[in-house]
Amino acid sequence: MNWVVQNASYVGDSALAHLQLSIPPIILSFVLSVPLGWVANRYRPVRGVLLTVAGLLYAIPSLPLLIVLPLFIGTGLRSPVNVIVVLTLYGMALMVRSTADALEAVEPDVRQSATAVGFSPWGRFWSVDFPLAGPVLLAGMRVVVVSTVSLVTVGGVLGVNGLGLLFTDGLQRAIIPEIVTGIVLVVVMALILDALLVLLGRALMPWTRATATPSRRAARRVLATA
Amino acid sequence: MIEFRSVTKQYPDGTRAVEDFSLVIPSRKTTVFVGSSGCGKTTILRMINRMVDPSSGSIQIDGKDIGGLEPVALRRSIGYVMQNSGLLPHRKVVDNIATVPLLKGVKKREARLQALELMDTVGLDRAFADRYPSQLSGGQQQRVGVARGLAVDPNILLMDEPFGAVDPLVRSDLQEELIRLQRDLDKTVVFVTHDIDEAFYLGDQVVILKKGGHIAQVGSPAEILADPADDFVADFIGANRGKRALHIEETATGSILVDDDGRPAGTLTGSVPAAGGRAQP
Amino acid sequence: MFTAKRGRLALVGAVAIGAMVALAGCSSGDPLKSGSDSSASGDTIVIGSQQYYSNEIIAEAYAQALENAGFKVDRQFNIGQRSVYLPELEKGTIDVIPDYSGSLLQYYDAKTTAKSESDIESALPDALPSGLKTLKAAEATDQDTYTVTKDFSTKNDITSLADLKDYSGKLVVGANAEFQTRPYGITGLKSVYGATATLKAIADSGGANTVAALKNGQVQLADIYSASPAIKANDFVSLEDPENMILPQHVIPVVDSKVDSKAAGIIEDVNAKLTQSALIDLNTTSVDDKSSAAVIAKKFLSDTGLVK
Amino acid sequence: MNYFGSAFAFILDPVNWSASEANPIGSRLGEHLWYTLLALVISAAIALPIGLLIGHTGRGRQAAVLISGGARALPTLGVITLLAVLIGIGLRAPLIAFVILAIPSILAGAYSGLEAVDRKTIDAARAMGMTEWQILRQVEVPLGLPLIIGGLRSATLQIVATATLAYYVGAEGLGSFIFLGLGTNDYPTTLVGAILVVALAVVLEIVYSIIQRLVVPAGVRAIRPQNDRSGATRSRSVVGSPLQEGNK
Repeated sequence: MNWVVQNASYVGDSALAHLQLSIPPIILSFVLSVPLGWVANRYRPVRGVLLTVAGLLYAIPSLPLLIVLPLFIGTGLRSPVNVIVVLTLYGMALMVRSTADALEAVEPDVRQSATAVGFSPWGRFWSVDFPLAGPVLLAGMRVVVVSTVSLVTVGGVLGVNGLGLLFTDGLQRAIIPEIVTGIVLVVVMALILDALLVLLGRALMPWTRATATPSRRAARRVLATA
Repeated sequence: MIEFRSVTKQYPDGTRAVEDFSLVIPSRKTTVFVGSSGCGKTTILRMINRMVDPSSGSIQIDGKDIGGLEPVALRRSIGYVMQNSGLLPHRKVVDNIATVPLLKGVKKREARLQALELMDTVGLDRAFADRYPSQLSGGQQQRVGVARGLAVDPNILLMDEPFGAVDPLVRSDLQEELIRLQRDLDKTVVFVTHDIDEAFYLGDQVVILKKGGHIAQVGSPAEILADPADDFVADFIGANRGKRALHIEETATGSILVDDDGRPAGTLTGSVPAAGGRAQP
Repeated sequence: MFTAKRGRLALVGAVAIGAMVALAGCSSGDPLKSGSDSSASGDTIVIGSQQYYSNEIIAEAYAQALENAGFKVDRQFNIGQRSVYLPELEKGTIDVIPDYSGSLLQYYDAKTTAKSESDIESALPDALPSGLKTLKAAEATDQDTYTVTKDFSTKNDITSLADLKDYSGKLVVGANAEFQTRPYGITGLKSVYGATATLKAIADSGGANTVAALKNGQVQLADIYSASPAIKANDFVSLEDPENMILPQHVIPVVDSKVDSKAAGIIEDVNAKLTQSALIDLNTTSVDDKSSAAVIAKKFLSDTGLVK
Repeated sequence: MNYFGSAFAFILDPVNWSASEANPIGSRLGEHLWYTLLALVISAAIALPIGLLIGHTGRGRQAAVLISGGARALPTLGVITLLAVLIGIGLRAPLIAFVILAIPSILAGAYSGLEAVDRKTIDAARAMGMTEWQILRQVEVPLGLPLIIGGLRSATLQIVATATLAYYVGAEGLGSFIFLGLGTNDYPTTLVGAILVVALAVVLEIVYSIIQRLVVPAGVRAIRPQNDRSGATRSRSVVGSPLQEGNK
């Protein structure tokens, strides 16, 4: 505890930097995954390809990806853009599959009746498919949030600001409170962002609390296979 | 003989599904519990094989209190058929039928052979033996369910709305089949349904239940039809209206039976009842 | 009902985009600065440091001394590798970083034949790319050592790297991963001293895990920097290097040539006070008291009278 | 990319696989696989029984959800670092970290796999006279296999990708190429590590799809689509997503 008090501003700066690196990839991976997930759900042959690519992307260890990616996008190794792009890719690897699953879990009856009452395909997607896929999308995003916040720490090995620095420095000087502080803050940050996401989900999808939809099952599957 | 003695089932939240229920179910007859949903009929049925244990009271089978029996052994000695068949989707038809004998340690060959015979018994083509349940129609699945219930040659066969989910045509096939089976096999059948027509068609003894497992009336279909115990029963069996309220009409070619709406429902055969008014008020 | 939902979705979108814009704005702000928008020009001096607590203390000392003299300083600490920060120096996004003479030379001239500190310092000006220069090196050196336990040293009568080739047992060196291929690492040990050793990679730069591994016998040799407090604290023996295989690593500031002479002078003043024992003291304080670089550097500057 | 060329050339050169090399590909690959399997077996031994118990009884789910939610958030690098400082270098520290990493997926796969089984099927099995153990073994596990294996599969993928960090604290594995390359500014060497990890992941993915095909009963595959759709009619489907409940 002593260590934390003495180094409060360092810890605070690292936590802030960590948060700033975590949020953009979370939002970007959602925004970019929805269209891709839609394509994957709509065009069956594409689905296999997209989901396989997404799966393999997730298999790339984060550290080498952080090192190699700058070769392609021309950023510096320590650049936040580099970290954000890498984490966005990981987020998409999870979210494209979740989105495809989410859209698939929308009941065909509902979709057909929406078409029957005169929705255009575009209108139907935004008014019916997308909101009804909400719970599964939310479940997917919750995994993305938690894993992103946790992955930002890997940047510490490269000297990217964030709570990961507490690990590398703590290891060199064998300061256990420093490492523990890093771990605790990462977990707390992840859980807070997760809780905020849940609250957001409740505010946006009030209907999900009252009814049981098949999407709940799919939502659970997202977690199991994530 | 199955005997319920003041059986009550109260759930932890305080709701009483069944209250002070007493009844004797005769052997080698079909007893049908009928009532609307939530009347406790399924709970009563499931107490017989200890899928549900009563909160108080006792149940005896042939004079033996089942509360002292091992539930698993008890269940293996009682056939059970449920709505949507409850078949194991990952096992072939023949293996589904042979499930309980295999659990009891019957050799696989023997159990399969027996299962094939049971398929004949319930009127299923043996060609279905190696199919998976999902590859069968609803009616076929239900036959498999019945065959499975009969697999250990139980004295008692419990049937929980077994034909509830099949279309009317198939249902009447299955009902006929059950009557034929019962004639051949002579089991004690306890049957649950919410369909009063089915109850009257299949039951030797019909038990009409009100909410909380209270017995509104017990008797043979004829007794109940002839003399509904109260307005609830009369209303439930539709004695006052529709197809059940038949009266005789004389036509030029002879007497026919006509229902409440004036549609011809059949003819009278055999002796005309002495007091024609019994079937209608 | 549908319009209500659509309204809500629009709101989410707006919030999301707003947040993204806000964050994008933030991320070009101070804590995350990639260096691309700050440069040597202007009055702010950008000081970098390696991802090594000792180096960070030195960088912090430079920073505080400069601040004391009225300079504005931007700290870009904890940069992992030479291959990351030297290019940034060349680009001008970092102005000053404390480096180590031998490794610095090897980075720019892998085939250098320089062995002594004076060789190195005379070779550096030619080796450095234009636009970079070094300031006067400190007395303190923080170089790689092959360090063994006292027990191992006396039992096997090993005090020098030259003694290793006669050792019959297995030799495992605990060191960072790159020790595998460094000229003074596993390959150098073989070619220069004829001793065969294998690497056990421990990525703490001679920190607590390496020390623990050496003490409990998981490794026989450990690459521990010569300014590490662990050597004295554990009564370790650093093996002598008669062939000068390991380059000296005196603390030497690398600076952008555009850094003005007043600032350079202040940095050299700090460096002048950086004796070997002073550096070991700084490192000891860091490991024992677990204080931050800022606290330790501040005390150093006031103790040495550099900042009053 | 030139770097990729040299990385592939390095991998394809048989010399670099031989044991006499300082950093032989074969040994590192073997170690990496060994760490992965070891961590997988240990985490499965812990998480599968618990997950199956939770799925079978329906009890303890909240706690499991909460704990695995927290475990998912644990930064593996931090856990490895902490454990290394506490218990020293070598395989133990990273192994524990990988087990912690793998448990949430396996746990969630196990209990949601069992929960996905139609309640009526289980009810029928019990009514027929199956013991609880028989229900678990003969009904719930075979029917829940797709999700149970799905959990193992994603756990494996995560371990394979993360096992590179073992090298950070004195174990071996493919991380050696990555850290060596990082330390010496040698992109091709780093790429060698990354490429081999991805290749290993691909091979394991293929193995998993073969396993899935072999062990998932034909009847289950035949019913999967409609199984999903009929979810709403099941009593236990009114349970929400696990994380959501955990945070209420």
